Amino acid sequence: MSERNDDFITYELQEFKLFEPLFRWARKKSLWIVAFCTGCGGIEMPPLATARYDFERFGIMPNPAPRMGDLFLITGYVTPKTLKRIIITYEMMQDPKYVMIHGSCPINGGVYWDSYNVVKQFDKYLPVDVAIAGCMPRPEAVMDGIMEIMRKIESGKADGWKRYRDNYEWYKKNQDELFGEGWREKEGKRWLAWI
Amino acid sequence: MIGIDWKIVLEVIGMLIYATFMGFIFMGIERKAMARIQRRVGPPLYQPILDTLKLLGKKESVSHGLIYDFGPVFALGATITALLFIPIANFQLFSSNADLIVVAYLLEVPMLGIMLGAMSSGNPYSAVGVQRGLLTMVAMQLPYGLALIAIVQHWGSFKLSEIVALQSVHGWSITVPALLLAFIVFDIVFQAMLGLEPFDIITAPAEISMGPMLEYGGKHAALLFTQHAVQLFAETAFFAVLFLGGASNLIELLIKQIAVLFIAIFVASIYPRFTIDQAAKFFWKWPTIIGIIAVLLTV
Amino acid sequence: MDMNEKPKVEEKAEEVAEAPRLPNTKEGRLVKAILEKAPYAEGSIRRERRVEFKVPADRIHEFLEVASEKFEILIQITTVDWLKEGEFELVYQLWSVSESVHAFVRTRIPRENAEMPTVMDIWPVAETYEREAHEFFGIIFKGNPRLGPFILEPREYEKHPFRKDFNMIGYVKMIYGEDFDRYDESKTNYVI
Amino acid sequence: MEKVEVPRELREEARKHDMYLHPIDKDTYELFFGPQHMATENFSIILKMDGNRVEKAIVNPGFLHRGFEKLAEQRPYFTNIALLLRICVPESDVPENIYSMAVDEIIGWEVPERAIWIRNVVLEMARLSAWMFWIMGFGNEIGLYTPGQWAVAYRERFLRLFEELTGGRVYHIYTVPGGVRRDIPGDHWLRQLRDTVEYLKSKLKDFDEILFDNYITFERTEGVGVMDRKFALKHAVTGPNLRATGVPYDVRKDDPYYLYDQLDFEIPVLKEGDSLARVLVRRYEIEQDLYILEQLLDMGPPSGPYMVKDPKLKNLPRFKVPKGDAYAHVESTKGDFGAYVVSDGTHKPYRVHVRGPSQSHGVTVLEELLRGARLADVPVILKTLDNCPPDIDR
Repeated sequence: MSERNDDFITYELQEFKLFEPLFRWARKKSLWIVAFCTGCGGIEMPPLATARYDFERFGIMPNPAPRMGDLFLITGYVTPKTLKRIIITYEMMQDPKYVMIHGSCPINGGVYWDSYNVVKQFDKYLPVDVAIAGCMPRPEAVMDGIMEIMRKIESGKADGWKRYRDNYEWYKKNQDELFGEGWREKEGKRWLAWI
Repeated sequence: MIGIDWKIVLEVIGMLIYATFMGFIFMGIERKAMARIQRRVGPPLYQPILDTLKLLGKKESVSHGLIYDFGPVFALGATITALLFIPIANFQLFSSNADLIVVAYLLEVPMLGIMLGAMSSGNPYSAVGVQRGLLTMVAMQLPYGLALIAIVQHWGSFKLSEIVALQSVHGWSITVPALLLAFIVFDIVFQAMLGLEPFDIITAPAEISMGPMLEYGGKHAALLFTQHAVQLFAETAFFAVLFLGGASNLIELLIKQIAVLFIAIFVASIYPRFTIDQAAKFFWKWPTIIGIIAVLLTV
Repeated sequence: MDMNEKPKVEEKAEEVAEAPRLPNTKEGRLVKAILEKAPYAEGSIRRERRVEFKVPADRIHEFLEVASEKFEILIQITTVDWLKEGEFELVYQLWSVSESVHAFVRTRIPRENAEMPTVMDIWPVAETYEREAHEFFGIIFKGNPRLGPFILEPREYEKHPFRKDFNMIGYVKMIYGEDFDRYDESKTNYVI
Repeated sequence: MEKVEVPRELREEARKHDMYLHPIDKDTYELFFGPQHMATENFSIILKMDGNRVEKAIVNPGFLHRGFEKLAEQRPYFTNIALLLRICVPESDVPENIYSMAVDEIIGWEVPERAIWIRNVVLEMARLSAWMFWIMGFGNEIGLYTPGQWAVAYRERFLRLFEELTGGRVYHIYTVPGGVRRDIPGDHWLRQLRDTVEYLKSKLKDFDEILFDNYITFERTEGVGVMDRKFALKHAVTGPNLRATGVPYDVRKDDPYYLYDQLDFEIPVLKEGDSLARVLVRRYEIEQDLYILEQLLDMGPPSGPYMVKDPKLKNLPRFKVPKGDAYAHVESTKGDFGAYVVSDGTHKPYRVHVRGPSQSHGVTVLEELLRGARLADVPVILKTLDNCPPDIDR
């Protein structure tokens, strides 16, 4: 456990090792969500942001710019067409970044378990830090998931971004199996000027 | 050889730290007050500090070259320079006979810095944001200048410390009818300077998703946040100095700054966003007319 | 198939019994007016505010042009894949705003190399419906310039997944791996 | 370890080839509007921009396609309720109702009066909560966040009532062929509903002051995205968007279902056909929906069973529906929402085709209206058409 934490720090920012607890506290308290409504779970985002649940109390707010985002909420089922965009957006986000999947569908397909156009196991393609089951998960459950991510960040266990770097070949192999070789160059080039 | 005056150096450093800190708190107040209007609890007041810290702790993976890195630094430098020209409770590092003009235009330079960086990032949304930003700047120059001319003509001085001194003798600027009009004009322009509705055309999250800020992340964004905090402090202080009689101590200044800030927040939370052409038309219509009346009244 | 015989049976009964009854209702008048202009079609009334036409596939464009005078809105184009008969049934669903009547215009085309004329020139919105029908069933609408992958990605588009002979479970296993089967406890039946 | 970020050489190459603004010719560039964008909800529009104007817009849907209609063919009739309601997320009762109505018609069931009353109340509540959601969406697009925040908080009141009635917040799985799944919890629920309606009625003027009567809202929407009556009919525009062009077509009046022929309400119609007209029509419809709910509450639930009595219902998974087909549609907040169900006599539907209103609003109409619009008008047009991407993709 402690060994893993040390590794985490050295990997991350050697020059700021001293301030690491401070940064962790700041990261925990200021999770910006990438505004990408990937599925029907997006409908529970406005209630979360408004009077009854109000996640801005905890410093969480949606941000349209993926470069500034920390938390990627996969809100509901993911189709292959969306997954391409999700992967590109995820790679645009800057480390450290966290992924929370929201609802049963990204976990195992949910009600769309036999659909030809829904990705069944999301964690094959991108690393996941916290998963919330249910369809639709209640806002309380989402808040609970976010608290879980906060706890994980504080203890240094939210290391999805690091796993993605370490096991990039494996993730890339799965992605290529689904989309075919060279999909980034072929299609990503059209979406993003700098790819 | 001129010896370094350590007292001034310490004062400058202290002032910068104070301004940055208070600027962050102002940003927190902005978010908190908006949340209260929207019937929410809202984030804690120190939330922007946490955001900036977090952004500082991020690993930067992309850079778009030297200009991209230089933009935020340029913006921050210009803001700090502007701050040092403003008389903040008897402290003013730089002073010249025409520091009003200097401050007024130094406060617009940061925008150019951001634009510089955003343009070199190559994102089309950023490019659209930059175009909008430049057009807004052009549009607001006229009423902005008119309001300043009214102030200068009435008090007969380009020197900020003199304007403060005169106000302490003759009463605040807004008690003069002509300058009250100038105050209204300045307040409308102020909304655009802070990038709040109805003039948040530059960032417009639903249209161009943050515009120039879209490509910035990590440490660049942290620098821009710091810059925004200092600028918020400097602009509110400038406003308070010009129209609310300046201040003799920091507490008085703080109260006036927060009062100014709250006007901006209330306006921002009840008005939607203009489009860029409507904003330009708007600026050249009512604020300009009121500004001309204010100038004519002060002659 | 019984499904398609049913309206025919009704019709035969209606032709005898309904002929004097047609003018009484607005539906009856509407069907009569259209059938006068398009004698090749068969028309019937299903219930209040629902009428039905059966049109041969080669005259569908002609018929819809006639019908579009009364029926302003093309609500949707439904394709039904009758696998056993080797036919696609296209149901053009029309709505008349002035008369408040919904019409099914049915036509049948063979399943192999299915081709239809486009009705984009009558209702521009048909472009979307036809793109969809093309994508999911592989029907080619001649004259529609935008046929091709629309909602699906090219790989699924080639399979035309809504066809009845598209083996969904097999395809899903091929694409996403085999480790998600949902059997009951004895592993005999799929649980849905 | 392979680096995740884009290698510098590729970026340099992109710079060399001047791919930065995707130049098509001298002044135009391509802008990808969505799916990662605040305004579009996982829906993408490719805009060919000429300066600030849209020269051409190409809609690229399909990010939410799950193959509902194919899945519905694999599942028994009653299980499909839990599947099909996911087509329209903001008002999930609409797909439940149209599917149930169509199946009822095929079987020939007379749905009990009490069930009809409950279904009608549920539909109207769904409409109101969808309106509240729309206020948020529209406010956010034009940069006014305050009314949206209030509206979503008011929507929570309806969700709470839904929760007590059905057990679900967003997805209710409540209306089933033959009636509804459970009875009304009790009189206190009706009282609470009436209180909520009264409360919302008293709050409507707040929205007027801040959003619908705002000078800048008028500026932003007037003359934006204009369509005329003929265009709207040819493009199968329905719902409030059609009524904003002067056609008084409302399914509730023209093809009355449930209790609508006994209710007294008006259809707001405006002639201008621009975004402002669409906004105002929706504003008046909120009022009418509150009025309808009040009438329904005055009427009170009829006594009797809430589900048909049929011995076949004992074995739901094997429940067989006779051969036939039926089309049923209701008026949702977005427009005419219809379902066409074909049965071949087995326990699974042979074909289910759902017609979402955004199928026409979100593709051809949107492409036509966006041509020549300013970039800032794109979200306004999107939201005043009330485009709902899952309708298109399904």
